[in-house]
Amino acid sequence: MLHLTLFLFFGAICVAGAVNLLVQRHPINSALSLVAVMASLAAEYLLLGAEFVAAVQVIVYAGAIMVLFVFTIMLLNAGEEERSKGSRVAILLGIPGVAIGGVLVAWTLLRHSNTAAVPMFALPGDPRAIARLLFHDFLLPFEVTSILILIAIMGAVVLASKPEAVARGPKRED
Amino acid sequence: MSITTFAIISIIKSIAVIFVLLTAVAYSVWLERKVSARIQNRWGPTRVGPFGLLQPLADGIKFIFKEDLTQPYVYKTLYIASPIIAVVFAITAISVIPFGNSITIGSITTPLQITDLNIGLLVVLGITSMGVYGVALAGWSSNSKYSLLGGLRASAQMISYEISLGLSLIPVLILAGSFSLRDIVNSQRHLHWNFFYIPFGTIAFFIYLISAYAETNRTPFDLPEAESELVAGYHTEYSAMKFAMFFMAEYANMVTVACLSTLLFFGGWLGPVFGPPIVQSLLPVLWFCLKVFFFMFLYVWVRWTLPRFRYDQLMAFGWKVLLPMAIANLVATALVVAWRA
Amino acid sequence: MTPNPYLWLIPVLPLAGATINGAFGRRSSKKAISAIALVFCGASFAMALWIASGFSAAAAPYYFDLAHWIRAGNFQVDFSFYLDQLSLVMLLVVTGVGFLIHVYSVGYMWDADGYYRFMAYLNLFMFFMLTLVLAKNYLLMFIGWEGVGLASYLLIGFWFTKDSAAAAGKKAFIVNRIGDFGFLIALFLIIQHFGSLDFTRVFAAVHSLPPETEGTGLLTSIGLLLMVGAAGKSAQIPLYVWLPDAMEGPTPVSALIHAATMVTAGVYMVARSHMIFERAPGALTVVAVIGTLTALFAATIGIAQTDIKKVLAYSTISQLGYMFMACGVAAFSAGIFHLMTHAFFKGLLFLAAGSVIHGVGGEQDMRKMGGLRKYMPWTFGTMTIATFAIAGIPPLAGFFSKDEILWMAYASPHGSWVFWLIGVITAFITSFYMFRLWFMTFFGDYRGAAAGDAHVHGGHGSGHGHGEPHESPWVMLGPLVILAVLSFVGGWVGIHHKFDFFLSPVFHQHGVLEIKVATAAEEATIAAMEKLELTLTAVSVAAGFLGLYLAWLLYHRRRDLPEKIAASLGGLYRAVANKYYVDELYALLFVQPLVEGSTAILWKGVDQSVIDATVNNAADSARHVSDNVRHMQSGNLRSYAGWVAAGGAVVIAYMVWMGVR
Amino acid sequence: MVPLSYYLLLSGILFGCGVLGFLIKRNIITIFMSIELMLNGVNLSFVAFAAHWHALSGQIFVFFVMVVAAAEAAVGLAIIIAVYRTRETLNVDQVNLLKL
Repeated sequence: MLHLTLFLFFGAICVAGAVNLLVQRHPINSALSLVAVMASLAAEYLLLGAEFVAAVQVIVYAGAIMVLFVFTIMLLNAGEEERSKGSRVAILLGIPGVAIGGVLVAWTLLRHSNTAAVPMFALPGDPRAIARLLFHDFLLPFEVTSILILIAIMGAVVLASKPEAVARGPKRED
Repeated sequence: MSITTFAIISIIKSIAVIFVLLTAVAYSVWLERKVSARIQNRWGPTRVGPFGLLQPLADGIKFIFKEDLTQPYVYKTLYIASPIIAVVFAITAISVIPFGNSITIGSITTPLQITDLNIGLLVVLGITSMGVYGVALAGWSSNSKYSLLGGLRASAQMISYEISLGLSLIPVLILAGSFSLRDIVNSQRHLHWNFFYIPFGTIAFFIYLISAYAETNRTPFDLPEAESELVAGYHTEYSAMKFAMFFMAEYANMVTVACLSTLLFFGGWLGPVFGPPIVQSLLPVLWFCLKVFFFMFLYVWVRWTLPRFRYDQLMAFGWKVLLPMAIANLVATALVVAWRA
Repeated sequence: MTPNPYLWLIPVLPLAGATINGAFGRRSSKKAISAIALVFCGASFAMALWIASGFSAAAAPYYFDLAHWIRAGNFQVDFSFYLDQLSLVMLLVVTGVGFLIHVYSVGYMWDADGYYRFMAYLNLFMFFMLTLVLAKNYLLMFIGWEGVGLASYLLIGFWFTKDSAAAAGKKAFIVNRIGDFGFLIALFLIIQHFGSLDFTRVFAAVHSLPPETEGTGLLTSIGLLLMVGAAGKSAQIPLYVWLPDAMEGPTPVSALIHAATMVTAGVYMVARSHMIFERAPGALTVVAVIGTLTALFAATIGIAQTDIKKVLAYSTISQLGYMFMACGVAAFSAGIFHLMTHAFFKGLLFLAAGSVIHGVGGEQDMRKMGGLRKYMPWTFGTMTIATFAIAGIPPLAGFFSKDEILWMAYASPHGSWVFWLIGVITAFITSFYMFRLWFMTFFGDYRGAAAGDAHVHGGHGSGHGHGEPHESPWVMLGPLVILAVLSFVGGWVGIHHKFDFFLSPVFHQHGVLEIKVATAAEEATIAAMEKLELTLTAVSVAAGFLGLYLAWLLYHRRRDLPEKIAASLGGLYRAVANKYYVDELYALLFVQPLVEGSTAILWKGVDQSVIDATVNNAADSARHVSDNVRHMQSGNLRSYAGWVAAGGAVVIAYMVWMGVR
Repeated sequence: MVPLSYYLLLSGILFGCGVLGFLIKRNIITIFMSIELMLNGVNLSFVAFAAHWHALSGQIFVFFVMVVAAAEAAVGLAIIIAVYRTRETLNVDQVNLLKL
């Protein structure tokens, strides 16, 4: 009962945040509602026992990635969203598509709603066990991912630096 | 132990800890004023109470009764929310910090810590990493150029230094083999403090200390509130209790950093223990407080000794010096530990 | 003895050399290039010697599986090597002669452009040739077979800026393709009927089949097709036309590839497949007839050639004919014996000819030589040994091997006096044209160009200001001397059929074929046979000396006679001098129809109006369709997202529907 | 005890909101945040399935998703900055040409 209550509470925050992200017109409000979604998702992870994932979710997603978003919004001083009419396809095809897909998925899930129940703290995500998996079984993906992120860092530096700075090279400083 | 006693004990512990923390925050302000005055060959606060000891109280009263100005051009919700965000996260971080071994009163034995999580360190990091929102949003929602610049600086600086801070902690985790702060302290028994694990622990400590100073926006990294260029940085537009909240958040963060330094590198509450049982359980708390006090003092000492960095120097130092050093130190520690094992 | 586990190094070492030189040679010094080429090739030779020293007949053959290659059901082909007496002989000949020619090349090619290329190609050739020789299955052998063809093509066309060299390379390649076509079909037949390409398995399967004494069957077809392949590689009628042209390549190449090793691959292949041929007498007869005819035919062309290398080229074809004659009468060990001695003296002849060409500044026309005996004594001495060896004068190497072939041609159950007679006539002609070459080159007076009028040959010899002919450097003479010694004594291993006995485990292990001499019970018969053998030997030696006398008479004593004889023979002489117009005939019969047919039907008909039209129409329609569809790509991100969302909905709907159903 | 399907439903709702945001939002940064929302939705189902099947590798996948998301955020925001610098707008409807 406690489990269900907590699940519903944080789930409600999640959904409210997600909907708020859509409704808000200023990007910074959207960003903050996304932070709320992420934080309550971390709580959901905790309910599932994945404490390490929850901590990383907070540190990486809420604490780093979203700060980056907020930072960019502040840097570009992004204002409220304009209501331009750019795409008929998105309205006529995309939204019905989402609606149909969502309804189908929800229908399928609810048809099987009582088959499997997950207890609270079902699978403790012990850091040791996770480390063993990550550095033994998934070592190659791990290393590949680290190369990916290295490339991403370099790409970000090249992309975001001013075009003249890239062309001029790092030598001159005038 | 029934759930009721557990709840009662937890509530008591929380209240006690928060009270102590807030008092510590208030008196670190006093400490700062006093020490800075001595460094500059002045007296500092002397009027209110003996040695000016009641000055924090007077300050608090003043803050409460000052006019709370909310400018018409601010983004109101966020403007109000951001100091609360800052102070809440700053205070929450204390909840997993252990400050003593355990205490036995009657038949009840309880650890001297609000809650012991086996990912305690990660929780602290996560909570402090959320604290940046308070600063950044304050800067943005004030809708003023000084505040915005301060907020931008703060978020960039905190993201940058968070990396080397995290990396500098990993050698400690390798040595202790646990995320739990209690385990980390227990692994440093018999003066095997991580700081004395030469050279890796020492290097890690200094990297941690420097990064932590930058994280808490303290001199020599107080660019976000550099008064000579940005008036007061991100809290330029704040006054009265809202301003006080930022103030409290800053000092609470300092306390957290001091606690972490003590726990991770200086053996936490470990120290000579003797006497009757009640003394035996309270002496560690004393050692812990002394060590934390030393770090608080160090904060002030550094603030009034070192000049401020320039912004490009700050970024270059973080990315080009600290980060490579932290990575190298981490790799070296891992190799040595693996080799010994 | 355990099999030597490093056998695989023998082919791989030259490959390493080729790789290093090919990759880095352009920027390396010539000394480094030479060192790498020689070290890797020499190491291979040393390995071969080492393995030979540890070789014991009792343990042969050895198998070495290096790696898996093709595994498809029951059919499997691996990178595996096979070492028995036959491949050991080939191994020693190839690495030994190959190494000597490498050494020689350092001197001969030193000034050539693309020296590193040459050395890399030579090493590459060694790799493929050794693969061919050591292969344990037909497919690996085929790899080596094609590889040596490739190396040969590259080296013939080494001076590729010269049209004739490039054309000669292409000719060699294309003619070889015809032969390879036969070889490949033979391999397909073998796979179809025996389900394997492994020598041991194929031969074990063949062993259980009865000999196809009358009519033709599977084995005869395979044998004939293999012979087509061998004829292409070993320059036999009708596919011999590429070898004379291949003389466009540098002389060390002619010596190594087109005299000593590669062209004998066909003989080796036939000998290796002796099990098939022994059960297909029809194919065997065809081999013998082709070999005999080629021997005579090429020898007669050799009489009228004036280019020193062309003479040697036709001589090579002729000698290869001898080897096939031996194989054709099922005297495989005699063929291999001649292969070995031929590698020595023909390699020597080519190298000596190269030394002569080097000495006179690139001239190849014998009419412009003469009297070189004085200028280049070492070359003269070694050339003399080689000439006497090929002419079959005892006790040099050629005598033993040729005599054995002739005797086998007569005495073998598959033999006949016709083969013997043609063999002797060929021996006489061989002796005649070789001594003609000898007299024209080394005796009389020097008829070459005067000082300063150096005719620079191909790419070689920039900076060779030529006056007097001169002796070659020692790096070239050394191999000559060693080969001369081998040409002298190399035949002695054949005394009392020792070589036969050495190879007998390979060729007679199934005990099907026995030479009359070996089986005959009656002493009297043996004695009679020996007397007959001595008589026949005397006849062939006499033929050799007769050739010597005639050459001496015509080209030393009475210089005017050849002109007169040529004039009196008229048309016949012109036919011989023009190689019986075979090239022209081939051009008329095959090349021209092919070119015209390709132009009219394949190019204009098929390519332009069918293939091109199809492709163009496809492209056109694609463009028309794209023209209409491209409006979907508006550049608006949200539109794309809309399409993706709709597509996702369709996929979900499909999956749900499948699940419900 | 919460049924697995509730978790999946929540994950699906978050994902759907992400897709919807991608379709209706005009600001590039918000669209980017919608992507993050989708990733989070997927992460939740990973963790839920990990708990359901008692397989820790499900949680490992979340880490990989996070790392990829971090890399994506770094590059994506850099691209957004570059776009803003050249076009001075963040409206996707006005960013429909590859070349200016």
